[in-house]
Amino acid sequence: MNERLFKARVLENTPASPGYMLISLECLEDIKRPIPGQFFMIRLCSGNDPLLRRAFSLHAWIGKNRFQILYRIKGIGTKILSEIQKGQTIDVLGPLGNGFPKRKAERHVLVAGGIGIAPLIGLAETMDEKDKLSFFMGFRTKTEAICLDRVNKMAASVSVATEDGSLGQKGTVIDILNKNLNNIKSTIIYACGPRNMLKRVSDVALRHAIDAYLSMEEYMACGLGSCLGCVIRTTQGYKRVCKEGPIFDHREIVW
Amino acid sequence: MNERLFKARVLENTPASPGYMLISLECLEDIKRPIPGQFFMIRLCSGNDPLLRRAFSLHAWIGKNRFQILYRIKGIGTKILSEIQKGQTIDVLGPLGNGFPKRKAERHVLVAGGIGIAPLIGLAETMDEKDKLSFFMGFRTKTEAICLDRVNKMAASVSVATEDGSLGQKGTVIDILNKNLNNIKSTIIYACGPRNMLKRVSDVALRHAIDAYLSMEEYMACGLGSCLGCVIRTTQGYKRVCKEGPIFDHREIVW
Amino acid sequence: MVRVEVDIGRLHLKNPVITASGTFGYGEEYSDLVDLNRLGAIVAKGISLKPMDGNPPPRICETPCGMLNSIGLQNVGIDVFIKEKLPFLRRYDTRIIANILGNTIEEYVELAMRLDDVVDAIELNISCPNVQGGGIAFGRDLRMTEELIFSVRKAAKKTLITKLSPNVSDIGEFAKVSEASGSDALSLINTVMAMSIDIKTRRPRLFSVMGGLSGPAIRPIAVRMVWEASRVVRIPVIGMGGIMKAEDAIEFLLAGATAIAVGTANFVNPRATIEVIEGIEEFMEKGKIDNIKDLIGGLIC
Amino acid sequence: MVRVEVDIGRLHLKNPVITASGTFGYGEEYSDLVDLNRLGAIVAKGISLKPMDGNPPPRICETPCGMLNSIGLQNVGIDVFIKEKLPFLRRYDTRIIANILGNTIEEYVELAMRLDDVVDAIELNISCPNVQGGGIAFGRDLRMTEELIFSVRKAAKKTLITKLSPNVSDIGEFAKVSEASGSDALSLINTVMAMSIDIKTRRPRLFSVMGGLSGPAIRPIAVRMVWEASRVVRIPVIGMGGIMKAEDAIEFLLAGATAIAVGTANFVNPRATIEVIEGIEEFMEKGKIDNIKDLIGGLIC
Ligand SMILES: Cc1cc2nc3c(=O)[nH]c(=O)nc-3n(C[C@H](O)[C@H](O)[C@H](O)COP(=O)(O)OP(=O)(O)OC[C@H]3O[C@@H](n4cnc5c(N)ncnc54)[C@H](O)[C@@H]3O)c2cc1C
Ligand SMILES: Cc1cc2nc3c(=O)[nH]c(=O)nc-3n(C[C@H](O)[C@H](O)[C@H](O)COP(=O)(O)OP(=O)(O)OC[C@H]3O[C@@H](n4cnc5c(N)ncnc54)[C@H](O)[C@@H]3O)c2cc1C
Ligand SMILES: Cc1cc2nc3c(=O)[nH]c(=O)nc-3n(C[C@H](O)[C@H](O)[C@H](O)COP(=O)(O)O)c2cc1C
Ligand SMILES: Cc1cc2nc3c(=O)[nH]c(=O)nc-3n(C[C@H](O)[C@H](O)[C@H](O)COP(=O)(O)O)c2cc1C
Ligand code: FES
Ligand code: FES
Repeated sequence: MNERLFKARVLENTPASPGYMLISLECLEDIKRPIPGQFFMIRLCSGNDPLLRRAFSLHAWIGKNRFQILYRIKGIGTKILSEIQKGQTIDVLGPLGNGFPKRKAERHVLVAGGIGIAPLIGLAETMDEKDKLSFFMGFRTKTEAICLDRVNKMAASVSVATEDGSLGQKGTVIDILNKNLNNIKSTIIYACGPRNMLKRVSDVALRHAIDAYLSMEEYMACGLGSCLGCVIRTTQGYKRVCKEGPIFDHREIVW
Repeated sequence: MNERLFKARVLENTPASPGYMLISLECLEDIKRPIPGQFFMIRLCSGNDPLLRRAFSLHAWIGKNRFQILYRIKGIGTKILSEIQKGQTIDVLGPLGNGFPKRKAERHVLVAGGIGIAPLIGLAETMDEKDKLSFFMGFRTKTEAICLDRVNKMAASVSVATEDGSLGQKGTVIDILNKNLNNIKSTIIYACGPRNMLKRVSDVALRHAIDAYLSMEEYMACGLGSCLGCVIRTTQGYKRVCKEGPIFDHREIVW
Repeated sequence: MVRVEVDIGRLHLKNPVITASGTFGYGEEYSDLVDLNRLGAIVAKGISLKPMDGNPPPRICETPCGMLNSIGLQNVGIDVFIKEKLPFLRRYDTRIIANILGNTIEEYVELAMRLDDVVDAIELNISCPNVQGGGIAFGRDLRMTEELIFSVRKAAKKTLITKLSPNVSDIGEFAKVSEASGSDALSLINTVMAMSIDIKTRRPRLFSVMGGLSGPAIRPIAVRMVWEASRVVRIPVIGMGGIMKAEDAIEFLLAGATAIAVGTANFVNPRATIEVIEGIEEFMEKGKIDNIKDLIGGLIC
Repeated sequence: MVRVEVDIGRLHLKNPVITASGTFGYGEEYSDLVDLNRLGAIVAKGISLKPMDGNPPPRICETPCGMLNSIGLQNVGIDVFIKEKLPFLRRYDTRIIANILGNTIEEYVELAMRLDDVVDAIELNISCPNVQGGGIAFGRDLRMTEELIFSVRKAAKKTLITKLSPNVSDIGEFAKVSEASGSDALSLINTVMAMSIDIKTRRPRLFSVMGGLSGPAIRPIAVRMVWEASRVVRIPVIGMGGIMKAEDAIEFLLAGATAIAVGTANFVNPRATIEVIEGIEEFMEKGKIDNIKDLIGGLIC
């Protein structure tokens, strides 16, 4: 455990696409470099409403004590976050959770649904063998498609699907995954996105008998393993997303 | 009743002295010009905490639909108000309450304790006979003394007291009032300040058998006369500060 | 157009949005800011036989996402209410509900009898935490609740609403007893007994030491109680407690409330009632819900 | 230096700041962020005889100035607690209080007997709103409360604390019965039963429909109950419910609490306990209050 409670200065907080924001933070004290897949809990007000911290994955580490979070404006908490100005300081707890495992493989397949792209960018950036990297991304529509440039620069192959067909293939990320996942010897999947998408990624992985690591989400209060609020069902009983997760071997999850 | 619920744009929100701020507002719709002594209820957040509006007297009317409030940073609500930036809009209800009566007299004596100066400036500015105006002001210390320039320009005579003697007489505003209130034929007092000060103003007025109008404060929820939260004891039973007040004839108050 | 009328006993409301007693004065306080014709009903400030002074100040204070009050039922008394307040309210196209409080069953009965012909419904306040005797003394005792409702029921023909206290172990029991004794509907919740202390002066923030907690802070408690109560009775429930916006109102409807009342929100946003009405209609239109009855009790669980 | 020690029965605490059960795990979860040696005591997550799975997710949700939880007492069971969790806690210079929950009196007694030698005090959780049977079933019934405490009292010698439920009509009655049956101290309040609905899905936000409300929203209710309870008993009261800062803790002390517990605040600010301790000391120094006993019950009214 190496989490810390620290203040971070906002270096930048700008729209990434309509409804999505990218915030760059500089920690005001030294923190351990987080592993991709780990997350931070951010406090949104010094008052009592909204009360709880919000969880955000590491998006990218951008040098000593500096990192980025990519987030979607969903409700009140992320709205407040989106209004925080450059130069202000915020209260952060982290890094938390286990992070993605470092594995060797012939092919690394990264599957992102919507804002699920956030931690996968950080993961891709720390991978040594970029030529073995395939990215599958699904969005609702073209305007929501984020991180395309970065992904294009990083990955050996990139496939995009949109629900309305305004960009890439029309359909879901699972559709394009199914179509393209032929050559699967020694393939590992890393996925982040809505629960339903993750379940279908798990189905794909099961069918091909390959490994898949999923970044799971559940409502959280503490992020530290103490409240037992964030559990999900696994083959070994309830596990805490904030402590035993958020990255789980897909075979563990009881859907 | 002519109160309205309206949005106002912040033209300026700057320190007047340490711990005191002056905010200038422009109403985004037409409001009735408020009478000095009337007040506004300002909402401080679009969320639920702090929940209730805060009451602030009209400080000065600065042209069509523009007015100022002078306030002391006291707790959480005024702290939030002090952080509102130029250009933002806030949610305002008012003008509320009765305001000071317009009376003729040989001498108008304005007595302010601390932030109590706020509504008295507006009152002085609307008075026709500035040469009949005497200002008595009390502060804790020199750095807190506000509005001196404006008062000096407006009033025929100005007396200042500070508790620590760092400016003017050492003592309270009541001390200097007592010393200087000799020539009292046809004098009217208008006072605003802490309850204890107002009581002593009332004692002075009783002793000299002159009229005094006091701006009273009580915790408020609605400002509209509906919650019955803001009552004070008067000779005719409880009266609502927000509706029958905030300005009361000192003889009415049961201390 | 979506259909938003609801029935509370024999009382027909054009929409389910009501003002909570004590938070909307006698209506006139809001008439410059709110078109009273648009409200489902107005519940007036609680009335007693004789005018009441109420408690000494301070009577209110703020708490996290809520407020305490100990008004102590200051009110003009039934005579002035009927002579001066009602005629004003009667000019509007909305239903008028009187909220009444007595010290004895006889007082409640007399109040109800005198109001029976002049208002559209009577709400029995047996849950006021801010008066000695009467009020909550009834609302925390099942047998007294029963006797009181039974007596008032015999004396008045208009729709009879019993306003329950949340300061009990089992709201369901009180709901059932109220129904069995002849109540046509339930209102819940009244404020939760609470207290706050100024640590500088070491004194209670309210003169009366304890007061009633209202506002968003209590909403989850209120939703729970509305759900618990509405499941055990067949009479309609009017839900309230921390409703600030249409979303909150819909939460109560789903939990089983047939109508809802807006209370503390009127202080924070005088136009809250109107925004709630408009917001409910908008939600129904977007969700293609034609009739509000499809929302009421619509919780899936 | 100000004196901040307090006694809870025969339990001596170096300061009055305790962690509330279920909000500080087994201590180890916070050991990187908080110097556990500085705490007055740690109350561990509620323990049962057998390990418990708890309720299905979602188990928590946010409400205005508060949160709901329906953890359902997921815990490692007494064996693992004693073998794995206690040894870690014992390395610190702080008092360890076990919070226990059973389905029957016999279970409570067995838990208490087994813990009697290894912890510093036992807190009887008779107020958990999140488990079927046991818990709140005891805490809402005076006779059962009495019997339970009496039985556990006979079985255990350590300081016995009874944790009361706020979901009752009259907290004073439960306080008195607890004292009379042999409880050395009271803890209050546990969470308030509440509920929240997602209007889009029409489902409860918690899998278990109802949950317990905690956080600043309930503070005024908790302060009231601490005041009511501490006035009718002579045993010390541990106050809790929405304490976020030292000022809040002092409010409880003035209301009559001898010690206080920090709960939900640990989630929001992991260092809350330490800030509360430091803040109380600072307040005392500024106010020239030498001994914390001068604050306890210091409400003027
Ligand atoms: C481990 C983890 C990592 C995450 N990383 C990211 C990220 O990198 N970028 C990003 O945009 N979002 C991320 N999320 C989701 C993010 O936490 C939620 O979108 C956010 O909490 C919503 O808060 P809100 O107040 O805007 O929404 P509201 O819906 O108003 O929130 C209400 C409550 O529900 C909780 N909540 C709502 N949605 C979620 C959710 N999906 N997961 C957990 N709690 C939720 C909130 O925390 C809050 O307590 C992550 C979630 C987890 C658990
Ligand atoms: C009619 C009227 C006119 C006022 N005019 C001015 C003015 O022109 N300038 C100015 O600086 N202040 C004025 N005040 C006082 C001002 O309302 C309070 O200072 C302010 O509400 C404090 O809010 P807070 O959140 O900063 O303080 P907190 O102490 O945190 O407030 C907590 C609660 O107490 C209430 N409260 C605290 N102090 C007062 C008070 N003195 N009167 C009423 N409620 C209070 C708050 O509204 C809030 O609900 C006026 C008050 C009234 C009643
Ligand atoms: C200032 C105030 C006065 C109230 N007066 C009464 C009253 O006279 N009669 C009554 O039955 N309820 C009264 N109530 C309770 C409200 O009608 C309502 O039940 C409660 O406040 C919960 O709703 P809310 O959270 O929306 O305010 C009063 C509440 C407040 C805040
Ligand atoms: C997530 C969570 C878990 C809890 N678990 C327990 C428990 O196991 N035993 C218990 O007696 N109380 C439990 N409680 C209640 C707290 O100990 C405390 O009484 C309550 O939350 C009020 O304090 P607070 O508002 O400071 O959180 C729990 C509370 C929360 C929020
Ligand atoms: S968020 Fe508290 S245990 Fe995971
Ligand atoms: S503030 Fe509500 S009546 Fe005056």
